[in-house]
Amino acid sequence: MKKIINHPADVVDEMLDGMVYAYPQYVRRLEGLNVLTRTKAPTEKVALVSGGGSGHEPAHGGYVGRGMLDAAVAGAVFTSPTPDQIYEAVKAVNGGRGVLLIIKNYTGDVLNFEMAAEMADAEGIRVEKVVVNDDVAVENSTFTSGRRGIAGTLFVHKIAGAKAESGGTLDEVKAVAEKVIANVRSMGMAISPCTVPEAGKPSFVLKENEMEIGMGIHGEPGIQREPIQTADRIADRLLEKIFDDLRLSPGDETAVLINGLGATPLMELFIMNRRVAEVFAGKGIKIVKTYVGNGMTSLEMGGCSISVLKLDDELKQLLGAPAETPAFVQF
Amino acid sequence: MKKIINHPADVVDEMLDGMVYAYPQYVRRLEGLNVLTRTKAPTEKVALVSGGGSGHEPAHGGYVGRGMLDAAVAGAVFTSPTPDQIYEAVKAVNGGRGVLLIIKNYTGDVLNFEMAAEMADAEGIRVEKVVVNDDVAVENSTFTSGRRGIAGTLFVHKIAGAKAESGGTLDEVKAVAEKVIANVRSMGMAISPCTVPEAGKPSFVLKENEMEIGMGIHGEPGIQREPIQTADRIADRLLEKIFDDLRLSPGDETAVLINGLGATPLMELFIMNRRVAEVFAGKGIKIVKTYVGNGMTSLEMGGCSISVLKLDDELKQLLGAPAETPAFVQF
Amino acid sequence: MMKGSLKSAMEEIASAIKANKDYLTDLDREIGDADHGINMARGFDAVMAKLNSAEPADLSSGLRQVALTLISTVGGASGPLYGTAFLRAGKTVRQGDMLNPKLALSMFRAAVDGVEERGKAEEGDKTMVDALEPAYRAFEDTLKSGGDFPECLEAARDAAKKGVEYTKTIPAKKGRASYLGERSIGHQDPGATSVWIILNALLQYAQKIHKEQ
Amino acid sequence: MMKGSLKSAMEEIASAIKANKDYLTDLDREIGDADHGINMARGFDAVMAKLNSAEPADLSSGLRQVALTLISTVGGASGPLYGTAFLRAGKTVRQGDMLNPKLALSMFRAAVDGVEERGKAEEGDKTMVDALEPAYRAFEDTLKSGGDFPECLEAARDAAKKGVEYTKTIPAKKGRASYLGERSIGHQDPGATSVWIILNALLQYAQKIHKEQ
Ligand SMILES: Nc1ncnc2c1ncn2[C@@H]1O[C@H](COP(=O)(O)OP(=O)(O)O)[C@@H](O)[C@H]1O
Ligand SMILES: Nc1ncnc2c1ncn2[C@@H]1O[C@H](COP(=O)(O)OP(=O)(O)O)[C@@H](O)[C@H]1O
Ligand SMILES: [Mg+2]
Ligand SMILES: [Mg+2]
Ligand SMILES: [Mg+2]
Ligand SMILES: [Mg+2]
Repeated sequence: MKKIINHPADVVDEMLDGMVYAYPQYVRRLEGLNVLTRTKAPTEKVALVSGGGSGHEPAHGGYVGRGMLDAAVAGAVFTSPTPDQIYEAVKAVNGGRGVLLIIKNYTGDVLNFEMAAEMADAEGIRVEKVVVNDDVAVENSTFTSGRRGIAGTLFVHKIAGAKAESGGTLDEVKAVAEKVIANVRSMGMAISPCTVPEAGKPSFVLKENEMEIGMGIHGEPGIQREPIQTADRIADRLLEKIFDDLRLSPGDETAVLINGLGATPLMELFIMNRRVAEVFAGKGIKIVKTYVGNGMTSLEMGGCSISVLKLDDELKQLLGAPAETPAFVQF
Repeated sequence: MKKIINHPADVVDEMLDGMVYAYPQYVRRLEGLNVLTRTKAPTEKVALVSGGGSGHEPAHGGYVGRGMLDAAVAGAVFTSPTPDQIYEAVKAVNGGRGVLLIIKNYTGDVLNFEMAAEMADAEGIRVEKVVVNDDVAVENSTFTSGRRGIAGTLFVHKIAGAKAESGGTLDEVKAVAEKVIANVRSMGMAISPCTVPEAGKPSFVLKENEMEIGMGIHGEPGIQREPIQTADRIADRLLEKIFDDLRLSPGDETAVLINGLGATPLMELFIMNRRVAEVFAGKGIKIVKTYVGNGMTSLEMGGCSISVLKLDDELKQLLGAPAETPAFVQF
Repeated sequence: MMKGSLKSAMEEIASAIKANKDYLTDLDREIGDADHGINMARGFDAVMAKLNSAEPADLSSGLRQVALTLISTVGGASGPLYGTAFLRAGKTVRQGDMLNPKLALSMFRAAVDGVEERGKAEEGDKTMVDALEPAYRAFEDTLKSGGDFPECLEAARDAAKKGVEYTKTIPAKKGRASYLGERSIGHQDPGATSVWIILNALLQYAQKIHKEQ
Repeated sequence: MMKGSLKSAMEEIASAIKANKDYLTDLDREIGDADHGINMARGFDAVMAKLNSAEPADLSSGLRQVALTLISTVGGASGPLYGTAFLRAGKTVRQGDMLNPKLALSMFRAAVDGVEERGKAEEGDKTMVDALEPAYRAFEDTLKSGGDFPECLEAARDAAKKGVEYTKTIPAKKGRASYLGERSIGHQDPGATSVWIILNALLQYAQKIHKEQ
């Protein structure tokens, strides 16, 4: 394992300090905890708390700031944070109008956030939660854990964040978050693995000509391993699954995120985006806004995901609203 | 070679289309050329043109927009663009107040931009050029090609861009660009190589425990190969060389860029930044602004560079000025 | 186990988990995210640090401390699940209660119920429940037919092992491995495996105590 | 070479460059950025496409076309340098001039001067100049002592080869390899190597023409 780190056990702690040193104008760290909150805590607004395992940087600390999250809780690498940390985050940012927890659908995240919510509840803090499950690679079924939450989560942060910033109530913020979740679909793929620092070896091994389709963001295997194809065929492949699940008609408006998983050159993401834009144009579906970059990564995994969000007027307006965080600035 | 591309010969062309599809609000492509210019061409200002080989994304097209560049010219991967393309870019963005070429110090870039300048000159367009040479890894000497230009170039784009936006004359814009160049120093390192798509194999091979110190941004070998060390020692190592060359005193104000080379997790860049911030604090040198991210990459190379810019009041104000480009937004 | 202490029992578990850290992580690499051993080791290290800093007053408060420590250090799916198991087991014990096989049986039941309530998994979902449920039944049966503590634990451990083997034959329906669907068949569930390792450690411990008496 | 044409001469060069594309790129990987062969092949492919689309009126305008095509397709350091070389060589030829060894000598000098002016390198800097200068001197000497065209070119090529070998023994002072300092010693300069390949291709061509006459 080759990494630019000090000790594998210290990566999360040192990374959080490094983030605070870099962006003191946006984030500060709760003393002794793996929680970043806004430097200037807004009062009188619904607070948004998200988080998850580390290794997805800039998620989630990079999205703490005006117009997005109020706090982000960082677990060990690829391991959901613990309830006590989440609970401290909730307490720190609760301004009296309630707190929304934005959770990605993994058993670990759901259980830990749930326990934190119970703790907050016991203290009389009003907490609601939404669970993001945008990954169409995974079959949905009431008998299983359901679909995973991946990069589409960023649209939830952005839009629910804008709603909260504009003075929405907890119920309203939750409702718009649910609306995003109902309208966002993603799917990813990988061509090279990542290595959890404490594990010391790659989470999977691909042959020189193989790719993994339906890849998650924790180095979990995808749904299928197959020979690598051209960027255009990969984009078609991912979009096909997305379109199977998210019905879109000519004239519909969407936002698209081409997300790099950590080691994918931006060049390749743009080549993917070219195909995506052409496929959408061919179908007469409008892309109102495109984001390309490493928004939610998987350490140094090579690969990417496509997320598509179907917009209505409310979502469009909130997506376009200003935001100012370490990883996302828009005016 | 494993990449998310279509054909190796098409990567630059398709990437540029993908960028324009993603950011129509910021950039457009000159018909038939590998040149991106601002979508809304400002008139009545000095125009800034930069560029270089492709593979450094988001450089340079990602910095075209308000407050930074007016045009970026993309060569083949890691190969300086040709004079005809640069000349077309100059013609397209010249608004009558002259054009500044921002060149990184590589023989190829210097020669091709020089020829383009001669062509523009012959057409009566006033062109000036600055050559960025921030890489302290390379010994400077009048008998050699001098130091390379690497990630510190982004400070030149930002600050000269702000000066031009504020109405500065060509001489003033050139002067402030020269001031940045005189005050910025960088140094990089790599732990894993990159592969030029058309070459098909990695530009160098490192053993499992090796790193390359003084790495450039084209897969060129660095100045020394040695056993990999901790992030803290690496940061110390790079800073030492930078401080040897850029004399800083307690109380001095600086801006810092921790730049990822393409495959380095943001986590690792933040761990580097933690050490950098602590070293600066120890010396009593102020960091007014920190940037962390993949600002100037080398395809999927693993590694990073540190750039330090010594500020005065003028540089500080211009660095803080607003900018809005695909890869850099600041208000 | 009368002469035993919670601390020495937990020591036995902690060292077994440590010894199997890479094994559990490797299992999780196959069908999960390669962290189960790391998570468990971090948790039980913290438990030992906690118990070493101040020995708990009694079994009930000791188990509560173990539970809260696991909850606040393990993370992932296994943290809340094991945490809930120890929390519920602790709640079953009244202040001053001494451990005996009958009490252990109701603690065991409470723990398994806790895991199932939290995780909403049932047998056949390829989770730790596939080791816990058969282990509980074997413990119960052995106790009913007059077995002593070590015998009950031995039966429980062996049943857990069978449950672990069973997980190899089924697709996962809960937890991270469920995303793999049919591809998870043939792989052994890491959480079921850690249940078996813990029961084995408890058995080792009970046998030691038994001999000493 | 009287019966020859610029197009067929360039064809000989283009195919030699193509055949050595990987070789030149591999050399550049050692001390540069692994693109010299790719750059040169792209350039000479474009040159052939250009010359095939419309045969130039005469040698002078043909060389100008070759130069402009190289300048607009090669990029990097070698593009402007080879472009300037062909541009200057072309300027030496007056309209209607037929190629002869004496004219070739002054074209050669003009080309080398062009490279040196643009690149500001001199012999011993480990660049294409280290092949060009000795090659020019050998051409000149052979011509002075009465050699014919193929003989002049053969001497030039052999001298270029020696220059290529010499580049292995010195550190680079110009171009990308100069960043390596002493580490560049032991490696052969890619640009000097492509000079040698081009001269060899020209020799092959001249020998063919010579035989035909
Ligand atoms: N819903 C559930 N109910 C019971 N056990 C579960 C459930 N989900 C996961 N598990 C157990 O947790 C184990 C994984 O634990 P761990 O790797 O530490 O957490 P994570 O999956 O969050 O990385 C699985 O092997 C499985 O036995
Ligand atoms: N200043 C110079 N003068 C003459 N030749 C040079 C100079 N700089 C570089 N070269 C030649 O160019 C060659 C490299 O060409 P190429 O790889 O195509 O360009 P780049 O270095 O821009 O990638 C070197 O091997 C060297 O012979
Ligand atoms: Mg996990
Ligand atoms: Mg090059
Ligand atoms: Mg796991
Ligand atoms: Mg080169």
